[in-house]
Amino acid sequence: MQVKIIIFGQLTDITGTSVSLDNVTDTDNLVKTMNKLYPGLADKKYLVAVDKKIIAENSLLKENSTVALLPPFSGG
Amino acid sequence: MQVKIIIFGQLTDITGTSVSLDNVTDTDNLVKTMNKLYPGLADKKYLVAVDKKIIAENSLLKENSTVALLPPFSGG
Amino acid sequence: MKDRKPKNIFVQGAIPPSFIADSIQKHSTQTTIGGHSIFLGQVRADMINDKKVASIDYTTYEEMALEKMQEIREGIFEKYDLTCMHVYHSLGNVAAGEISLFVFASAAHRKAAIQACEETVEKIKAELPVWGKELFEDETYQWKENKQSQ
Amino acid sequence: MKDRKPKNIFVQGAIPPSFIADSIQKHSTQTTIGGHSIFLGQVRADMINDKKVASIDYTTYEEMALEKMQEIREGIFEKYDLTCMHVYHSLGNVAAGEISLFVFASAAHRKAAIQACEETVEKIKAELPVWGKELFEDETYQWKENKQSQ
Repeated sequence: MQVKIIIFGQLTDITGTSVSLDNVTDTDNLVKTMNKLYPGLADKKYLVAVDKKIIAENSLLKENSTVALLPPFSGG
Repeated sequence: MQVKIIIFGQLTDITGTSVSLDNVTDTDNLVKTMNKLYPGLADKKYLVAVDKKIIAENSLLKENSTVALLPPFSGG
Repeated sequence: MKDRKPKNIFVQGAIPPSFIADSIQKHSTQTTIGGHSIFLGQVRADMINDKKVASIDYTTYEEMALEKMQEIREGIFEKYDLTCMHVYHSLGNVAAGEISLFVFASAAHRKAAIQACEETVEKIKAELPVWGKELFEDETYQWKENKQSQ
Repeated sequence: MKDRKPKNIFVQGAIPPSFIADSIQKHSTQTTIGGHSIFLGQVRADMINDKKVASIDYTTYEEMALEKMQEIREGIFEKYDLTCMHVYHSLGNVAAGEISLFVFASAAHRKAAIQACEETVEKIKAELPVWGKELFEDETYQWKENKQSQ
């Protein structure tokens, strides 16, 4: 299963602005995989959104889900 | 002693915009005299200022004092 | 400080939006500012006993109003960490839909600007010797009354 | 209501004062309005470790931000008796001294306009997926962080 991950703010300094992963089934799994690929991510603070909704706990992913990694907002 | 009284807002419909009085020595006295001259004033709500300071109790007037009658403010 | 000549705040007629834009523009050189809070009072075409307010005619006791405004300003600057504050109030005729009050507070951080602006508006409404005469479309009138903090 | 397409709030680059004036002018036909409350966010030339912020580069997760803003708007309109509210946020580069956020709430009475504007600003800062990259004069940068309600 292919999942698209889009990345924002300061996290883009570590990962670039998007990453595609195969073989991730849920968000915990996704975060672990990302931390392995990009060790700099591990100690960063960010929220995870699946299809534009911020998730509070581990969530299953569907084919073509878009996952976003959102560091602390700083608009305004 | 001559005292100048300036009048504002809705009170001007009763008195015009200024009145000069002789023989008034304090503000209580002034208000009584004004109520006699302009009976419509008696039941109106207003503050009295002497030389631009709002007074809370009877105040002696000096030669050339300017007394202002200030109905409720409605700026803005 | 206390003895300086109070700033004039009064402008004849409505406050044009272009004047507000110019005021904002002038602050672009003040790069310690992070937030501006602006309040604009607009004349409402209220219906009162089936008659519509067409405009408000504003008058003031000018010398007293300017001293009072100076006192309000000083209180606000003591209480809040502001970069600057500007206040303009109309005198004379202002038509429904036009702006009669412009309060503009600027600070490094938004909270000070927002609170200072709000408190200044409340004080202007409660303490400034200004009177509005609501002129109806049929040329009759009634004197406006400010309600508490609505 | 819930399904309508969210309004776009994003503008490329700084928000010019003339745009703000035009927005104010457009409200002169809405004669039930008695008060407007406006908040403007301005980019500060902060000194950070002896380097001066020259501009901020804003990016967003646009689809999510527009949905979130729509949700914020709906909450504000349920809570306050507003006539209308407009929000604009910059994307891309905004120089120190320029405006990057414009929140404009209008109501018959001032309290609703003032409170709605303030609450909307707080929610935008806390909930809108927007990021600012502070660019220094020497072309290095750091990512901006919003402090709570300052």
